[in-house]
Amino acid sequence: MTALLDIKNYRLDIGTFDGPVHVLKGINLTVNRGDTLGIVGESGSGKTVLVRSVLGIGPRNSKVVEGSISFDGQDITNLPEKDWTKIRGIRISMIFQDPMTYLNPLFTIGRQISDVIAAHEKAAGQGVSSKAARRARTEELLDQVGLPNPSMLYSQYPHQLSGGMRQRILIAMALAGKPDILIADEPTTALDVTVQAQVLDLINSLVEKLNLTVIMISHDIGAIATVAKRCAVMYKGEIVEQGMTQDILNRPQHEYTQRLLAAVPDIDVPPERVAAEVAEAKPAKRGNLLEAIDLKKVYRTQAGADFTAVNSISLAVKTGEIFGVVGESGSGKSTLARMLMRLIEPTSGDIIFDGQNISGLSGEPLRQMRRHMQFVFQNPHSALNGRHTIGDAIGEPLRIQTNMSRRDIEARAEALLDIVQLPKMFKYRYPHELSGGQKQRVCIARAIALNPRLLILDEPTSALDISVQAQVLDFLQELRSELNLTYVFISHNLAVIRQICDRTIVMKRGEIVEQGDTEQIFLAPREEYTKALIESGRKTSQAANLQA
Amino acid sequence: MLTFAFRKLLTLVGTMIGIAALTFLITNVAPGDPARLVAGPNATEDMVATIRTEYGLDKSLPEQFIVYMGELVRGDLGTSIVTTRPVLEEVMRYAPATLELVFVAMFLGIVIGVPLGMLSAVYKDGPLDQVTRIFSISGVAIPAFWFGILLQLLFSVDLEWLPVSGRLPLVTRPPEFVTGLLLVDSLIAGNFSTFWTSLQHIILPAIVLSFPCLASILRVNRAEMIEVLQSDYIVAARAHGISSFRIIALYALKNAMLPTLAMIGLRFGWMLGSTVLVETVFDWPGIGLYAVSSALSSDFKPVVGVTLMIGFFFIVANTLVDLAYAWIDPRLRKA
Amino acid sequence: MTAHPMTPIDTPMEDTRPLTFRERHASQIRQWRLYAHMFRKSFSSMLGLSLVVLFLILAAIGPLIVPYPEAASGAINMSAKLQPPSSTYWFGTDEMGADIFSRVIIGARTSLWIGVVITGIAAIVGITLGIIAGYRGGWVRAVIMRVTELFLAVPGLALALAIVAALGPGITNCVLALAIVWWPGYVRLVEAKTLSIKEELFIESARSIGAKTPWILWHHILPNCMSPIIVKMSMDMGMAILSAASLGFIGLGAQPPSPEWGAMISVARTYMPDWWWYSLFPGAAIFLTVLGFNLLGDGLRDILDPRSRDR
Amino acid sequence: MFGKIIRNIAIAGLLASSVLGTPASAFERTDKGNVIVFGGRQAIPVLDPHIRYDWSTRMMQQAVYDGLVKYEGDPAVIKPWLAEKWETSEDGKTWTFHLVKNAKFHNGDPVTAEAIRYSFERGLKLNKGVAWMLKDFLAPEGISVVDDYTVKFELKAPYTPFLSFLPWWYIVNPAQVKANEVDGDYGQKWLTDNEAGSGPFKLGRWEPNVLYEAEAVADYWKGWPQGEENRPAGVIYKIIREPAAQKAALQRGEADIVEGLTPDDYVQIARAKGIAIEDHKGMTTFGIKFNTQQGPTADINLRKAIAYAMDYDALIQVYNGAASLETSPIPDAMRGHIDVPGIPRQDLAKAKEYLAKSGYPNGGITLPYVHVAGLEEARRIGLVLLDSLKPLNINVEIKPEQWPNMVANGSKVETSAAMTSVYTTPVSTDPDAVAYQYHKNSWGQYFAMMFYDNPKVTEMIDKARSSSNWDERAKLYADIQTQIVADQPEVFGMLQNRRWARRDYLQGFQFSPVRFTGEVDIYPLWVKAE
Repeated sequence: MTALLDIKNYRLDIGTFDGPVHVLKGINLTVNRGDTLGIVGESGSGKTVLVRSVLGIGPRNSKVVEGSISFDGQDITNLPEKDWTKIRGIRISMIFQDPMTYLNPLFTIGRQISDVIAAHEKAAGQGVSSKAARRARTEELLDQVGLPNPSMLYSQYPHQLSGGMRQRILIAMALAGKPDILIADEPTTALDVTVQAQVLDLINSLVEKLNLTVIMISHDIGAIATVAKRCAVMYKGEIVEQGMTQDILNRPQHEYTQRLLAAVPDIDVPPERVAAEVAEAKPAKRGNLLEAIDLKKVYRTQAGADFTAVNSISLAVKTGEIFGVVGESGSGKSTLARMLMRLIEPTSGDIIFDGQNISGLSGEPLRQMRRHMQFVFQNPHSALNGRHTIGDAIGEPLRIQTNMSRRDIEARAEALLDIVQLPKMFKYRYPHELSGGQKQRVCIARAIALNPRLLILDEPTSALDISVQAQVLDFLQELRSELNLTYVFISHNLAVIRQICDRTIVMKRGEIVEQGDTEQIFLAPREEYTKALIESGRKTSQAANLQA
Repeated sequence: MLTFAFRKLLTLVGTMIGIAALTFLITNVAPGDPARLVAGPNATEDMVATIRTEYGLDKSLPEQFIVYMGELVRGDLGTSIVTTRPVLEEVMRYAPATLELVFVAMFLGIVIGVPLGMLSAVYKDGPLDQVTRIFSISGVAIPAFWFGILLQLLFSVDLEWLPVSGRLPLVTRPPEFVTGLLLVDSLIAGNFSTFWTSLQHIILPAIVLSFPCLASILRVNRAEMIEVLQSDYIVAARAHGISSFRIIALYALKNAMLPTLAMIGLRFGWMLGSTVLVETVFDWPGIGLYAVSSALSSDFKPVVGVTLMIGFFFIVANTLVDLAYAWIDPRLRKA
Repeated sequence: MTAHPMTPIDTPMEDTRPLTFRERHASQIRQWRLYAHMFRKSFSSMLGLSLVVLFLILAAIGPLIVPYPEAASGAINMSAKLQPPSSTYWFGTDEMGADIFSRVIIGARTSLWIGVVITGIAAIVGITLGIIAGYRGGWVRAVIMRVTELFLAVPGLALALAIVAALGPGITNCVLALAIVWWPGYVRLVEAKTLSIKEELFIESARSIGAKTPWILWHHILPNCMSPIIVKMSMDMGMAILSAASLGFIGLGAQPPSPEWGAMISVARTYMPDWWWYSLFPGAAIFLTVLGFNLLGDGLRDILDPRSRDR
Repeated sequence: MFGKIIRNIAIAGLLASSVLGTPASAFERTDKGNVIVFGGRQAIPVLDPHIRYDWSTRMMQQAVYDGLVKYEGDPAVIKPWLAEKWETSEDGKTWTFHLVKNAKFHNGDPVTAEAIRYSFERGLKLNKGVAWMLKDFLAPEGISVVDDYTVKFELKAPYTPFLSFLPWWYIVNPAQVKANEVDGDYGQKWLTDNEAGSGPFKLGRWEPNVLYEAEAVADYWKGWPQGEENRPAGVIYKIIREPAAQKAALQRGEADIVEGLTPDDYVQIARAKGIAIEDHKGMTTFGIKFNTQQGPTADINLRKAIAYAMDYDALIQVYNGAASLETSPIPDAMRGHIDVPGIPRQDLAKAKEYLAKSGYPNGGITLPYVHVAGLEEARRIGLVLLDSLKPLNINVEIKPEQWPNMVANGSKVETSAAMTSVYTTPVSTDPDAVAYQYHKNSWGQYFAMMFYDNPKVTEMIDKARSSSNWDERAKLYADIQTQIVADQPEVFGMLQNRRWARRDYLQGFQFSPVRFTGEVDIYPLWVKAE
């Protein structure tokens, strides 16, 4: 039996102003009928370019330098556009990462799917079937991906549906042509934890029911392990390791794979190192650095209704601890964090920092207060002004809050770069020239420039790759002990929370569901919601599959 | 929905009053004395004074303003001092000609601009794109009055294909008034030769008027098409095997039409403003020409009236664009 | 750094060699080279740049190179009126016997002045109001935007016509009128841009370190608004010249003997078609200048606006 | 309805090919006969004869209305019209007119003495338009109906030029006007675009700002001079604003006669086949009026210096020769005109001599020159002036103004510019019409922007206008002319020729200098078919 998909020594360059970039460097990959192959890699590894090349929708300005891709015995490396219509979407189809942007917002679900069906029928040379027939087929597909009430969905628009439903619709579209190969490009990344698990379940059940051949790419090893029997690890345009998923997870051969696996925070592993440290510090007398009393934020929606983002939250952060806030998107954790900083005005309630009520401050006193508490934002890509050099960005708090001379600020900026382990040369660079992890370090350097006492970290690692995330988390902990900082750490990732937080609150719809010692919460959750949260986190975590 | 419509209406009325106040004040700060113009060259002071009193020009500016706003609220745009007729009546008489011209120009702009924009987006950076780029920017850059004169010389004087100016030949009686748009009225009346001659008359001014509009529709459509074609859902549509033609002509175009529509609304107002030039060159008896001739005789009530009217049409056009937006974009239907 | 001591980890610089200019500014140099590269690739952008450069050169040295510089100040030579283009009079002569070539070339300076003043006033007023409206929000924004919308609800040319008609014809009034109708465009552009930038994390970040509003406006919002502003200003240079010429054509703009192109056409149109050169050359001058600024602006948009950037 | 429209579009498309490129016809032919097309630049906003007059308005008024008398010919002569004869009393205060018996209004009503009385009363009471001509001498009560066909005017004081104004007082039908009266407005609203006249034409299509049609009255009471068989079916006055478009329209035969081409156009179009130029010496004087009361130009030596520096030949060249220099303030075609000896001509030596005597011996001043915005020739004369004054080191700032603004500024000494260019067309052939411009009572009027004040001249003007002895008047006017020239209140410019370009088949053109620029008596026009 010949391989269904055979990629041989495939090399691809993308031409840029700075010369060609070698995106894929000699990829060799075979997929047989019935295979489920996972490709793991972090951003920039070339995995998306690879699978898009298989569909003939690779990036512009790209050039195949060497090698070939053949599908079912046919060489499709440089297939003309008109021949692609017989393959694309019919024999090979694809589901995409972000279900919102991949559905056309202006057309109904039914229209989009039945158009795909019509296109396939046309490509197959048979006449396009009637509208009613296509509708029936569409509803059948919608039913197949587990969507309720297909006939109503048919005339709905993408914006009326939830993220999970949209992802199911994309899957339905991909299945419309009864494809030989289904490529899934990060199908769960943009979804909430609980929804992720459902979508992975769906893919698994479809593989079983329809005997699909699946190539799934993801940065999330847990997700790969859930679906794929075989697995390939990509790093900087190369496949560094491939084999059975179980083998790779248990006995990674390549140094990168090992590093990657080690970096994945495990929800079920108690954080020994951190726990030890905390235990050590415990005897010291610790007062409350930050307190929030009955904080509330109510937004008025355009329709005129009130929407309570944060409802009567009280909390106390002790000096020197890492205080975790965990919750799904929409739970109000970001609003809470910004209120603590007075970046958003609370509707009611008090914030007490170091014994001083700061909720009534404004103007100069507020500005003065700001040097003691700093914020690190979720997305380092937009938290830095693209027009300022790194040196300017780090020096900015100093220029605003102190009257240090220009030279002193320069020197201090260099010192700060040192602290965050970046070369001094970087002060002349611009943000877009830095990687995500480097940018987040710059953000941290900026935050600690004024020697604050409290850092509020709003999902500081969620925009970063896993290996980078691990580095940043380690670095944050080092920094805390070096500079005697107190953290409020906000995350949706339970594993990360467990790894570093001393105490944690769990939030849902603006309210605290559960709070207490982190370990306690993880070992013996009291509330149903917390349990469900931990369970779905576990499902996508690597450990679950290793044990399976 | 009702409150939405009501709010829209309220804004419209507010804007109209604002425009009226704005133009009235702007046009009345100057020392011009229209009464003297209409009184005639030899008129004595007391004759000029008669006319001033008749038109309330002897009152102080704030008083005149209050009177004017009072009349305006009652739907009265005042009286032209030169023609002695109510401004509203005159504007209504000239408006159809202008609207007809603008509609035809807009039609040309859309049917040429949208496909060309689409093509140059698809063949981005190709020779066609470069040609349309220079063509479209020329459209914005070319002085309408100059271009109009050149076209007149070429098509009317040299080639004698098209009439020089006006809406109809002299002896042709306009068809029975239904809409005031000659092209439509003549068809309703079944009078084809009138239809044909009025088409011949409208074609040159419409081309001149549509050229800059065509250009910006083309540019916007191109830019949006390029962006839409790079968007995720187009990539997805390709991946699902939908043909390129269908993707471009249906999927991408519909998405790109949204900003294009906004541009069309904007250009509609711009066109109304440009009629002051084009109508002057082509002797097109519309509100633009009326405004120019009134402005040149310091007869300001008509100028304010025309400005208001243009503002009104502009707001109406933009409201239509809003509705079209909601019609195309399901996300806006429920607010 | 008064209240807090330096951080303990204050390591000395390991490499004391001062960086060269090239090294320090490698990022900017690369950026500019990329811009230049992209710009050069586009024929139309280069055409626009050439036209604008030519226009600027003529505006700078025009009076020095023309054969009859006195033609611009109203010298007449009735015996040589309405001569067709020849080796003596490259673009022919006008109805008073003045050399059209000289007048057209010297007119570049008038046009440059018109463009710069209108665009300059409009941009300064518009950017200031726009940035305030966008950042402050609330009633300040409501007031500014209401007024802006009011102006935008009336086509600029119609409003400018009314203003000049009231103020009386003349180049100063014409420029003033156009500046009055021109600024709202900037308000809308800058306000929209500010609104979106305001939501960016780096603004929140600046606030979190205690930056005051003027600092944020000047250091964060304005630089990020600059690309579309530069593009708009480039295009507006052309459009302002065109609008002034349009008013001149109606008879409300620049007045003789000032060598303004629109006013020249206004006179020249009565000499069509038999003395075609009279209106052709000033018209072509307007056209090429406006075309140049627009092509330049379009080219700038391509390289400055990341939306249309490929890589 | 839409289905119908769409079907019709399809049929129109089929017809299209056959109609494309229809050659433009000459004069417009209708089933009733030929329609002459007059292309003009100026609209006719108000037709009411007692409200407004300017050349285009009066041309149409003359077409649809009759006056008691009418100006005809060159030089202009007053001809009996509705009045077949008239007599004046000894003291010159009472005028009695006897009307023709066959005249009738377009609705069939006879033109009676009461109609005459009503029309004059209406004109005086409305106090607009023509009222200024008579209101100082005639009160509404002074008009009386003697019998159905006799009307009597009793003036407040003897006023010799009385008759010379009567051609511009048109007679309206009182019955029609009263029937359309609204709120005692004397039918103003209705007469704006309707007529109640007895003239050779009645109104046809009336599309303001586009075209105005006059249809010939078949049985006009006075008959048609070109003969009933030749008379046109009507005349269309079409607005063509651009000279270039006018020229094109004439060349293509879309218009049969046009006015307002540029001087160069006339020269050029004269060579075209089938086109004739009407070129007549007019009565419109052009002067650059100095503000003699205030500013540098209050200095007579400076005024003289400027007058001697002026390049008069260039004035003629501006009109391509179609003009003649003024030899006196009073135009040549007017009775009482003399060639004033020593009227300044360009003489730089003399100019410098006068300048040396003035308060600005070295020049170095900038004087404004105001002209009506859009008046092409006035602008060009400004350029000539600018060039002429360069040797005196006097700079000229050319300032176009809207007519009302210019007049408003020129109505007061304080706001009047140093130099203002003014074209003046006297409304009658009596020399008083010009001389009175230099009377102190005229201050504030546009033609008196020089604020000329010479008590001697004022006195002579008063004397001349009340005298009924022509010899005495002629002598007085000669002295007046000489004295005015000596005082140099203005640069005496030129009399521009009146010109029209017409198709050569257009016959019956009669020029009369007393009509305004552009104004044509359309009554005798006809088309000679080949």
